[in-house]
Amino acid sequence: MAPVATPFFFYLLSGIMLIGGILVITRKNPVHSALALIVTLLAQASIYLMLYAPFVAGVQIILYAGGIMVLFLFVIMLVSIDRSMRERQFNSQWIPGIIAATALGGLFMAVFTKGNDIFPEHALPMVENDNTQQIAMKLYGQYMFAFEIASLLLLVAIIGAVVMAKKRI
Amino acid sequence: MTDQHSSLSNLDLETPEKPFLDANELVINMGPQHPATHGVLRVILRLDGEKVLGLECVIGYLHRGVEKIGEHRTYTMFNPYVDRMDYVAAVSNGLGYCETVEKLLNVEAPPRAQHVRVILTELNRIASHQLWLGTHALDIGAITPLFYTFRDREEILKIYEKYCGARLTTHAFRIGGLQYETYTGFEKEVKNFLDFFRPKIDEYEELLTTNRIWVERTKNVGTISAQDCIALGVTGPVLRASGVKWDLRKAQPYANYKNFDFEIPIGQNGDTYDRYLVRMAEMRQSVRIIEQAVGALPEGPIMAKVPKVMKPAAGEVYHSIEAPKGELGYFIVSDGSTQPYRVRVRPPSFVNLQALDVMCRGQLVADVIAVIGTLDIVLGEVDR
Amino acid sequence: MESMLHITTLHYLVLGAALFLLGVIGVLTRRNVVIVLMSIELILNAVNLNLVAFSRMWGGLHGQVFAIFVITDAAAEAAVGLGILIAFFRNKETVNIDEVNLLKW
Amino acid sequence: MGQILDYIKSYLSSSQTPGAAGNMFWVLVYILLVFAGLSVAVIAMNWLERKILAHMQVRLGPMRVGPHGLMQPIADAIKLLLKEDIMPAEADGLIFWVAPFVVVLAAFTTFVVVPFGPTHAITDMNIGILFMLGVSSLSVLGIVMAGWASNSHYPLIGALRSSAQMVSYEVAMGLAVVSAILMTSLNAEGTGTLSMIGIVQAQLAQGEWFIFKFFPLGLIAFFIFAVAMVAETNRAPFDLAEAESELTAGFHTEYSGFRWSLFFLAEYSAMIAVSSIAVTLWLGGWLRPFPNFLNNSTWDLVFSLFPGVTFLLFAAMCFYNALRMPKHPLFRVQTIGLAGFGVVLGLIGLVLFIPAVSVRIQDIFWFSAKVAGFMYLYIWYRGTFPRYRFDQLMRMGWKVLLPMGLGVLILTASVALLQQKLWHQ
Repeated sequence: MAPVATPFFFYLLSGIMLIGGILVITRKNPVHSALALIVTLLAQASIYLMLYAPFVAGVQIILYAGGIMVLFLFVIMLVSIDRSMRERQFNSQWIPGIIAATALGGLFMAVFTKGNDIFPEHALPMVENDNTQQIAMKLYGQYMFAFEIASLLLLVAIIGAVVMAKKRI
Repeated sequence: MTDQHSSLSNLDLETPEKPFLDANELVINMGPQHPATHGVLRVILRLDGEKVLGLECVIGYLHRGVEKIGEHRTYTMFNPYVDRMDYVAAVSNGLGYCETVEKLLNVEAPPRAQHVRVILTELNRIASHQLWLGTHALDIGAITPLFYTFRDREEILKIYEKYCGARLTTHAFRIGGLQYETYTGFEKEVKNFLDFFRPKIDEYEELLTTNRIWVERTKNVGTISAQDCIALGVTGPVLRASGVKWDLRKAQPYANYKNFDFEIPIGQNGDTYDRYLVRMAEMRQSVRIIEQAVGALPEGPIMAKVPKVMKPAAGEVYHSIEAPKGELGYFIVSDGSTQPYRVRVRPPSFVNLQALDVMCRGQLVADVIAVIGTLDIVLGEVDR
Repeated sequence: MESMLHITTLHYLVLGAALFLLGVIGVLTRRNVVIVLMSIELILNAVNLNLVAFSRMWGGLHGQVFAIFVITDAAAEAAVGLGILIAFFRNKETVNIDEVNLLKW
Repeated sequence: MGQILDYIKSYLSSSQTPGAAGNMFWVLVYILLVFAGLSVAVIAMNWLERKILAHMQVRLGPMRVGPHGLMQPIADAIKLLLKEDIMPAEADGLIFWVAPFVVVLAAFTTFVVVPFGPTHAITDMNIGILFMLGVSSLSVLGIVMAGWASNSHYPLIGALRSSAQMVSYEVAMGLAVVSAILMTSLNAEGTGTLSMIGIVQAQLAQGEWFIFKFFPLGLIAFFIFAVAMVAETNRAPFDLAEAESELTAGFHTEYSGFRWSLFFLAEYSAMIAVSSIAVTLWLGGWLRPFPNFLNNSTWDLVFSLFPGVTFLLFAAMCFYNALRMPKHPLFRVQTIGLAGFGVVLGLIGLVLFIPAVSVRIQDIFWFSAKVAGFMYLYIWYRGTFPRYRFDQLMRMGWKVLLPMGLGVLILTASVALLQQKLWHQ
């Protein structure tokens, strides 16, 4: 199924994403931030669909919105946020931070304007129908080693998280 | 155990609010308006996460001063008041009171009255256990047994209603015997009930006894040792589930229990599951007793000779019976007048409730509900 | 206007860059560790967006496979990060990142 | 004009779902149909649950509103809509307001890919099952939001419990699903599919439902899913989040009126959604019994009669009960109402006998019948089981179902590999 009304959806979704992103970094209440982030992630999943990447979109919804963000919300509810909400929200180095970010933004702008014509005019054709199968072939063929390393990383992360969070082991 | 109790008395209820995770202790309040506390019991729980460190019961929300009322009523007039203590086992309460006063008066109820008393009291034991089973299962999440037990309890209440006109607070017995002769067809109806009820116990057991979830929820939950039981004065099925073969019907036979052949079911582990099994077995034993009593119901008078105005000689008497919930004792001091000088009740629920703390320590919050259920308390009796 | 309506790879890249910047600003300026971690998630997502956009551009799937790896990585990072946060909160009763100064005596 | 007509007609001759064919008109029609059908199903489920549970518990259940309480759900709905919508003073307004909608959206969106028949689905996605699991996992967010925004202890604990529970059981559920998906790849090309329609077609092509595949591996996977889906929907015996005796009502304690009814709607549609997954993955989806074995035209005819006969049976039940109604003037309205309901059901049944209709309706009928079986199971569980304790629930999820799921997955993969090897020799 070819994407319909691409420009409309692109601008709609990118608007949602940017507003969500801004809300994430400006809200006082971490729960609101987390919810804004979830909206951003879901919009991004839709953008993946527009980019012929349905599997990545599905993984994004399941893992990010359904998994990681629930973890975030859990932790926010466990740590008491009342005190931190009454305190100063931005740290003392916010001016250098903003300057550094602006510089980075300038760099991006420069790269994009200078390198505008290195991208091909039209995207190369891509079959969507067996996207999942193709990704599976890649993951279990070419990227087998990386895949195993990733699983090892997850194992380490699980153990690390348990060790960190458990009161008494 | 003593230091356990002293630590409980130091329970600091004024703990300032701490962050959720950091707090080693969390004090929460359960009740008095909580669906699982069987009335107006208030439990203050000291928690570490979900683990119970200790708890304190706050009682008295249903206090009506039954004992004090007794000092201002004649012996006959006080009789209906005792029904209002353990209102799900009103007949047992009445039996205990009547027998105590009879002991004080030195009269004995005639054999026929004794037989009818045994029948009605054992029916009452079944009714009380049924109510316990239904609400206990409901607390643990099984809703169906409640309706089954209420359906079957209804048959017992019908017998009561036909016998004395009341269903719950029956006031079935009088000092010295019975007021009413049994109605026509009483024996047949009781027999019918027994035939009806025997398969029903199997039905309850089928729903619960081997149910994995039920076993997991009740095994090793609220365990209490025999020593602790005795030290705390716990009686009744709770004591018997811990392995102590103590039943006043056998140990100090009253009424004419010594004429009947029955067994005292006991458990081994003293956990909630054993208490459940013991009570189920007790229902079967009650059926056995009633069967014998109905089969050998003697003819004769139903009332002993008691004076219209009772003036027992000055003195004191303690008499206790095996109520469905444990030892129900009455201590009456007479000063020779028409009114008792002092009435004191030893309510099984009140004494058994003391064990709640011991049974709940180290368990989870969800278990507290199971344990309150398994103790089978009636707040009317705890608070009196 | 024409270039606005014809969505090319560059559009996605600009969006990704904007998200990345938002994430960087969040990481550099906020005090609350939870929000800093969320900003890191924003950054990782911006990277993912670029990867998938490039994957679309070249018609291959390597970018998408890499995006999946990045998501895995993000999950691991979030789990460990939040674990550290809880341990930290338990000790200092704060979630402010500029109070993590145990090494700076 | 004719073009539009053709556009609308095109679906009837198409072998694709309207969404996959890009037919927006029919997509819209299907969305409306699914939405309406789901609402009716939830209403019916509400009545059936109360009735069936009541009869299990030697009660009658609702009897007053309409004959045999048939109008009770409607009365309840009106009551809920008219109730005051209370928001706690200290609640987080926006999140409190949004949370029920998130839950409902998550529950309803899953139905986009549910295949009621080879062409009866809103759309057929390449990542169908992944989409379904993903979107249904979003309802956790709504629950957490509701619990947190209520700013009260019981809802917060309830929300934490139910979200922990849902996240844990999703793992076991995913493993069971993967082992079923693995079975779809047992064809000559060796490629499986995640598409819901593709999964059912794979079962048709392989000639057996996946529950019987590699006996008992398919059955075990199905069992894992069947347990996990009860936990996933927070129903008895895993209804700790709503344990009345412990937490009053869990995450929706502070909700009332319309918004509470949204949670109710979401719970029941989530139940239907997960049952649909189970039916699609293991019980052959829309396939009628023995589609390969009894496949001559006589059997086709016999099985096509089932929908109509079922409705006629319902109608007969209505008439029988109308006859049993007390013959008292006060009951006249109820008797007529019940008989009228029977007439409506009977008419529907008769319409379903028309070949053109029954051919199209058949798939939907078989699918719904299988889902209805699961719905009955849900009610049955509620009537029979006590409630698990939280630590037992977690232990069951992580220490029983998860290893079991892993084992089944590995075994399925090995057996499938072996079969593939034999195939190529």
